[in-house]
Amino acid sequence: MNEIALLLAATLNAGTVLAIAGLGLLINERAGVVNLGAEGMMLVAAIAGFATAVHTGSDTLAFVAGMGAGALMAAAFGVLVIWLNTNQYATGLALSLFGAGFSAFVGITYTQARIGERLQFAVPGLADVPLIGPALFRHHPLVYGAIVLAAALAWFLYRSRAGLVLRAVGESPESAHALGYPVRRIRLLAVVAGGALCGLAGAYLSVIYTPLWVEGMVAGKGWIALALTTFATWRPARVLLGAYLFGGVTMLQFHLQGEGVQIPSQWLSMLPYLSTIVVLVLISRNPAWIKANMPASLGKPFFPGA
Amino acid sequence: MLRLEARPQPSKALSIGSPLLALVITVLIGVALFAALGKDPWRGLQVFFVEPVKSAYALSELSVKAVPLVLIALGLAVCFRSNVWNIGAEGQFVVGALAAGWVAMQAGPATAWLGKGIVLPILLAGMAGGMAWAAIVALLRDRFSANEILVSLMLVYVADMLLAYLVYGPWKDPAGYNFPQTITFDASTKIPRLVPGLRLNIGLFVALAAVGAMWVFMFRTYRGFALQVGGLAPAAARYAGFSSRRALWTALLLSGGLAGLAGALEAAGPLGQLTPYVPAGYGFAAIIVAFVGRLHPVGIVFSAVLMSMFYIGGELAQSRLGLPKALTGVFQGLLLFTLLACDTLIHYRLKWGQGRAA
Amino acid sequence: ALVGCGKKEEAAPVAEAASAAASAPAAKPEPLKIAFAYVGPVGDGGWTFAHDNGRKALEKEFGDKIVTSFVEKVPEAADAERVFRDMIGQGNKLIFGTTFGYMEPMLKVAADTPDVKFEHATGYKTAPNMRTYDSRTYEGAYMAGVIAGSMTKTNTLGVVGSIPIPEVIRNINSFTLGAQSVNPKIKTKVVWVNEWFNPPKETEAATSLINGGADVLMQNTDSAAVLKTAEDKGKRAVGWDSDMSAYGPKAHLGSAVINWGPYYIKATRDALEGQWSTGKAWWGVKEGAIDFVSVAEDVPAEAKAKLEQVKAGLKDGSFVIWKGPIVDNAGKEVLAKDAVADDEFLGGIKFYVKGVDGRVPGDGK
Amino acid sequence: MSASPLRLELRGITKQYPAVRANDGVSLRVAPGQIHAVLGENGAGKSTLMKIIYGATQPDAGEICWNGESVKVASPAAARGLGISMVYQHFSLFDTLTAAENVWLGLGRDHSLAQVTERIRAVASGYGLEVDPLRPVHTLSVGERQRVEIVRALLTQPKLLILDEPTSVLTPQAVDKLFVTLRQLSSEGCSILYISHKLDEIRRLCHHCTVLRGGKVTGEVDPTQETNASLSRLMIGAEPPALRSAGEVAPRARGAVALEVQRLSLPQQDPFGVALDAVSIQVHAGEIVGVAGVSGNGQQELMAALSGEDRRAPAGAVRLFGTDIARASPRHRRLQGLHFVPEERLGRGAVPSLSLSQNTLLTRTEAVGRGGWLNLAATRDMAADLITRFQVKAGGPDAAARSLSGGNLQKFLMGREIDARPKVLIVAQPTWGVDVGAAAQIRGELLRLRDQGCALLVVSEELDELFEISDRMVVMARGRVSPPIATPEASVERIGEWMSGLWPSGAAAQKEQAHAAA
Ligand SMILES: Nc1ncnc2c1ncn2[C@@H]1O[C@H](COP(=O)(O)OP(=O)(O)OP(=O)(O)O)[C@@H](O)[C@H]1O
Ligand SMILES: Nc1ncnc2c1ncn2[C@@H]1O[C@H](COP(=O)(O)OP(=O)(O)OP(=O)(O)O)[C@@H](O)[C@H]1O
Ligand SMILES: [Mg+2]
Ligand SMILES: [Mg+2]
Repeated sequence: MNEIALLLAATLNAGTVLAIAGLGLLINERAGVVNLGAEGMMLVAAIAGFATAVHTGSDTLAFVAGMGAGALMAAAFGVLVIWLNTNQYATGLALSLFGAGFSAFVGITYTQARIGERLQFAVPGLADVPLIGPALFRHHPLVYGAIVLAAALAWFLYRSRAGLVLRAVGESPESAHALGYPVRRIRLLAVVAGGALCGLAGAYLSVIYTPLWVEGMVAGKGWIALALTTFATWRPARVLLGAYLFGGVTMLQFHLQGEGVQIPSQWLSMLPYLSTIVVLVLISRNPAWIKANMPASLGKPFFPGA
Repeated sequence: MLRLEARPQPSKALSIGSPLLALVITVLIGVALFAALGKDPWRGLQVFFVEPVKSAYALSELSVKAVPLVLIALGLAVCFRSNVWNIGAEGQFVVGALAAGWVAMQAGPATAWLGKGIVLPILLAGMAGGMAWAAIVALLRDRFSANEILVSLMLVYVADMLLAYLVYGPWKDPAGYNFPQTITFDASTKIPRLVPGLRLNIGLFVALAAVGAMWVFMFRTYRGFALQVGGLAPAAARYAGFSSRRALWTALLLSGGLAGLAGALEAAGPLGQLTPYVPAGYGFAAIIVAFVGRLHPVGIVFSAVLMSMFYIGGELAQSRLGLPKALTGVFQGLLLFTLLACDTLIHYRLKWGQGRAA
Repeated sequence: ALVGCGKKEEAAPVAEAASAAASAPAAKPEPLKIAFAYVGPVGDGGWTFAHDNGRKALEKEFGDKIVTSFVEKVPEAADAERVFRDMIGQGNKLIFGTTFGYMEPMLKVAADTPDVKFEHATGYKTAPNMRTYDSRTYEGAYMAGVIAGSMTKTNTLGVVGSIPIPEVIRNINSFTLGAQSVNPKIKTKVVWVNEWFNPPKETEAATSLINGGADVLMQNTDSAAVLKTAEDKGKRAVGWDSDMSAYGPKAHLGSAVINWGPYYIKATRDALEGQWSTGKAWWGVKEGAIDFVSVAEDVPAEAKAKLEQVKAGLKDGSFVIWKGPIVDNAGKEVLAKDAVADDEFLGGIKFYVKGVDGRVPGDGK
Repeated sequence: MSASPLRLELRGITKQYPAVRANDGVSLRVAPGQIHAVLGENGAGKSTLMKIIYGATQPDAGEICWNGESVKVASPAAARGLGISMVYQHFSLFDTLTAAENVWLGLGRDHSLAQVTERIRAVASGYGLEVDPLRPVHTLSVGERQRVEIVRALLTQPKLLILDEPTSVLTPQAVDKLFVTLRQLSSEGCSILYISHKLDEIRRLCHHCTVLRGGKVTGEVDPTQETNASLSRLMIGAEPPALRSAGEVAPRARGAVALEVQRLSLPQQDPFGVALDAVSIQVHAGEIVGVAGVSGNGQQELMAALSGEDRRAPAGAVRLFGTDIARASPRHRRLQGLHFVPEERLGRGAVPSLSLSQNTLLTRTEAVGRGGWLNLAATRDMAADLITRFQVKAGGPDAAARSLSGGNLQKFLMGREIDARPKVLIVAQPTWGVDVGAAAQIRGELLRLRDQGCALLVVSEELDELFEISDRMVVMARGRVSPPIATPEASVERIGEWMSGLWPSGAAAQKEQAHAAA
């Protein structure tokens, strides 16, 4: 029983990185832009956050630095894709490759660095409730932050006018342009916001989750976050759900190993990736449904005035 | 303010010039970086652009790196031209190596009559392995419209684990002290080398033949034409009756087969056995190679050589200049980035001043 | 042109070497050029870091009689061969390859360059000009087990395993044996991450072990992530390969460290003095290659005493870890009473001893 | 003109695009409450001028005066602030959003969605523009969508309403209804800029007319005092070339049934599409059957099913000379003589970035040798031949398809299919966006093809065009197809009525047809 509570706790923790990044990418994609550079942005943000934490000792500053790094990279991507009309996929890939190389390069001096003691968090009053306490109420604030973020994003998209504009831009940039909305600026803003959130996720990974800097430490989480947006048919709550699901599968493989389950560990290590594929297939098998939910201009360039 | 103005016609000169421009910009950034790190930029350039080509040995090493890149990038170029985003060539490479390795492990006295001929089934097995892995992507996309970017990428991780499982488990060399490796393949399976003492092997000719074949396929056959129409204008392909499913399968099987072939050449060539370290990142680097080469077979040869120079230069820069290895990745990413930016100039020209002329 | 670029002390060994060579008086004999190929980054804080400490010890010992350089993150694949050949091209006469995966490429290069000496770590194949060396890391694991066994409250230990090769399995077993020597009720849980170096994954694996009830952890991976996790979760852990106390001051129980310096010094001396010959070297506590250091203060004196006893026994050869009776976790006796395992036996361990949960990956059907 | 200051005055507006000067010193004066037509053929620069007024495009030179004051309209939002509203030629709606959300997006920030919903209802009843604010736009018919656009424009309480070709998507009856609304607005003092190249409409509705040709003003007239011929002269510099219309030709014997569609029903393929409902059509050799109807009523879906782009049709539902082709690929159908020219030229009929000679390969395989080998010289010859035969203005066979103007590309594509000697030719919107001269040439080619015995099915939104060339006509509405009617028996009123789906039931129609045949 207690083990299940702990597995749940670990799942929440492991899912948080995916959730934050996935929600960020959701904002991008709602505006019609696919950024395959998530992995690269998260890596650069991870080192930026970690380095800041090393030098300042402040987690908050580290998060800010991570978000800044993510936003900066996203902005570079955005300018290329939105203003210079480069291919979104190719540019995103370039961002990923560059991010991997660049983070490794600047991170060299930090592979040995340590950051201060991590604080233990507990929600007063609730943290000591048996089972539920350790499972749900002893997490870093950002774990709850991810949930709040999802709720806020849902409110923003479906209840606020700005959210409506964002959805409209992703739906039909031509129409939005015709109505006088600055489509490219809105898209850039969305891309930068998405980059900032990916950056936050990267910084969380290196500053709180691991907490160490290691080259290539994002290890595919950026790609899974990208898969999450499709999985969630571009809805915030489902991104959250998906993130915890994948977090759970990741933890489950170790849990099963620890329990001595007789499956070669390599097969278990495939689990998160295989389940991503399975879920993608299940979600995509009804193209009409995807189409009804997908921002109609997703991945398509927009030329104003054409 | 700098602004863009659409050209009435895409510039032919710049479509060739933009990769060069991108290279120049990357080199300039590199020079600045060397200077900032306190290294002699001139020496840095030498390490990246002269040392990798200065001797027969160096050229042979360059070809060892470039051959797999060319093969994989050729396949990816077909994919990208037909708007199929296969970014999992790394996985197809690994599975190709696995299949080729399996055949190579069967070699021994029983297959002695084949002599060097055994190399052929090894290469074919590699292609088949890569194709099979790519076929999963095609199948899931075709039957369930699952996004091929994500599926192909996830399958890279799965292929790595499959390789690990095999070399730690069933395929482990029984005499290998439980170390994760297969037996070293029989000498007869070795890809024939071209010059004694150099690692340069017939893979070079295979790659050049593939370049020629791919050029003909892309620009001189109806099938190749149909494939590219699907990438340029899907609606036009539908109108013409070029089936998008056929394009999807053709592109993925072709690129999977070529990646698998590269894997086979690597496994039976420089490696000579399977270990967990078969995946060397060729599949991902080839994406850059394909783009920098303009998705054109001949361009790919040049960009693969360039990319190999970056690799080898990165190694040399470590031992010669004490520069970190990660620099290679920075340069590769930068090159692709600047290339994409420069490509804009093909369709637009830069203009100074506000949008409004007098 | 290279003068003045040695800011990063470790990063530019060759540059220093070049200028040193240029300014050396002609009378002096040419210094011996020695190159190291590392599998990880020198800053991994673990395996490669320990090797690089060995290299530094070498420089200190021989001064200007030698010149060392290294290339880090050399892939264990086709690229390694080129790196070795380039090292030879640069005039290196003694080359250390510090990971198992370099065995085959090194053999190939060694066959072509008989005048260069090769030292390969953790492998099993040799050639006239290539010998193999390793350290008895399992001795460190055993000592770690002694401390872990006396500190656990749940009687459950956890190990984050990297890659299930004999060395790592041997370490898990030795760790368990060590713990059982002070606490027979010990059980060990193992989680494999299938990588040498992936801190997030190591973190997740460690978390899962802690969730499964383990309260003292060991890792046979190359980073400090497991210790970090234990620190975060209020559990205990031991450092591995190098002294990791700084990564988790509260969790740290002590570090099993490898000291490559003595072997590197011996190998270099052999080469300098023309004494070098092929063979296999496997150094442990006795030769000063293995130690257990920085024992935490709250470890009971009793356990500390036991540790010292083991260490002394290993040093003078009076104590042997792998001595029968030893039973595997399926109940089969693998080492009869009083039988002492030879190196051949140790090199081929494919079983878990009694007390370790689960089954060795890739073992049997 | 009245003594009150002009609502809008343009002076010397000039706009240069890289290839063309879209507006060249245009001046225009609109009085309050005036319905002012801007007339001009395709590409005359009408839309560009309107976008300049609405702030969506900035002029290179010239001045805009609003209520007597010189202003700079920097953006559509600024235009709305002044009291200018616009309904674009191509709708600017968001399919997945509701009507109310669409309207909200077009208004300032200072309203809540609930308020907007209220006001939509109010405006709708006030002007007879019924719209359900809560329905997602993709569930609305085209006419309803236009109402959403107009309501959106009206909610800003404009002093000037710009309508860019509003009637091209409406049935004649709906046009009448729209005119009622517009006259009501005009009487309330709202000025209207009405863009069209339909002469009759302008003469019926407008108080004043500015004619554009090649970006320049070629005349300012009172349309009620003009004839179609005189307006046309201003517009194109000549009277429209006369075509021998269907009626003039001596009745010819129809050939055998060439293309037959039998009760073809297809569910919609994507959420925003239209389902086909028991569509039946017969086309005989040597006749042109026109398909009238407001676009978005299933024409696209029907075309896709006939061309083979959509191959879900049940077996037997589509027959070519008696053979079932319901599941055959476009290539198969082409081999059997069925060719198709889609309405989208760039991206569907032709690949924009490929040369004309490469584009011939889309539907022509004469240059494909054994084993799929391409004979590039042969494709170039074919393209060169088409260019001369069909008087395509292009930079030669190697010119990229996107470098051609719409009309010239259309001529090339028509030529490509005609040159294949089709037995059945299906054409969608043959003269969409094509200037009058080219349109006449294309229609002439269609008639010639008919006379040679080809069966033609022509889909067009231009009723005039259909009346001009069809032998028989059918009307499409909501995915259904009306019974055929011989063109001489059809009238604009009748077809217009049918366009809203109100045609006599099957049995009655058959009787009528029997009568007609008798
Ligand atoms: N995407 C494509 N890639 C390569 N060749 C194609 C492609 N589409 C069509 N072709 C060429 O066209 C020929 C037939 O294509 P396709 O399968 O579309 O037509 P079909 O056989 O008539 O249709 P179907 O068999 O589906 O009824 C092929 O043999 C091939 O040469
Ligand atoms: N954004 C643009 N870039 C380049 N050329 C343009 C652009 N917009 C319009 N043009 C060109 O300017 C000319 C006038 O176009 P405009 O759309 O104003 O014509 P129009 O009179 O509205 O025609 P239609 O009746 O077809 O709507 C055309 O030749 C057109 O190709
Ligand atoms: Mg077919
Ligand atoms: Mg217009």
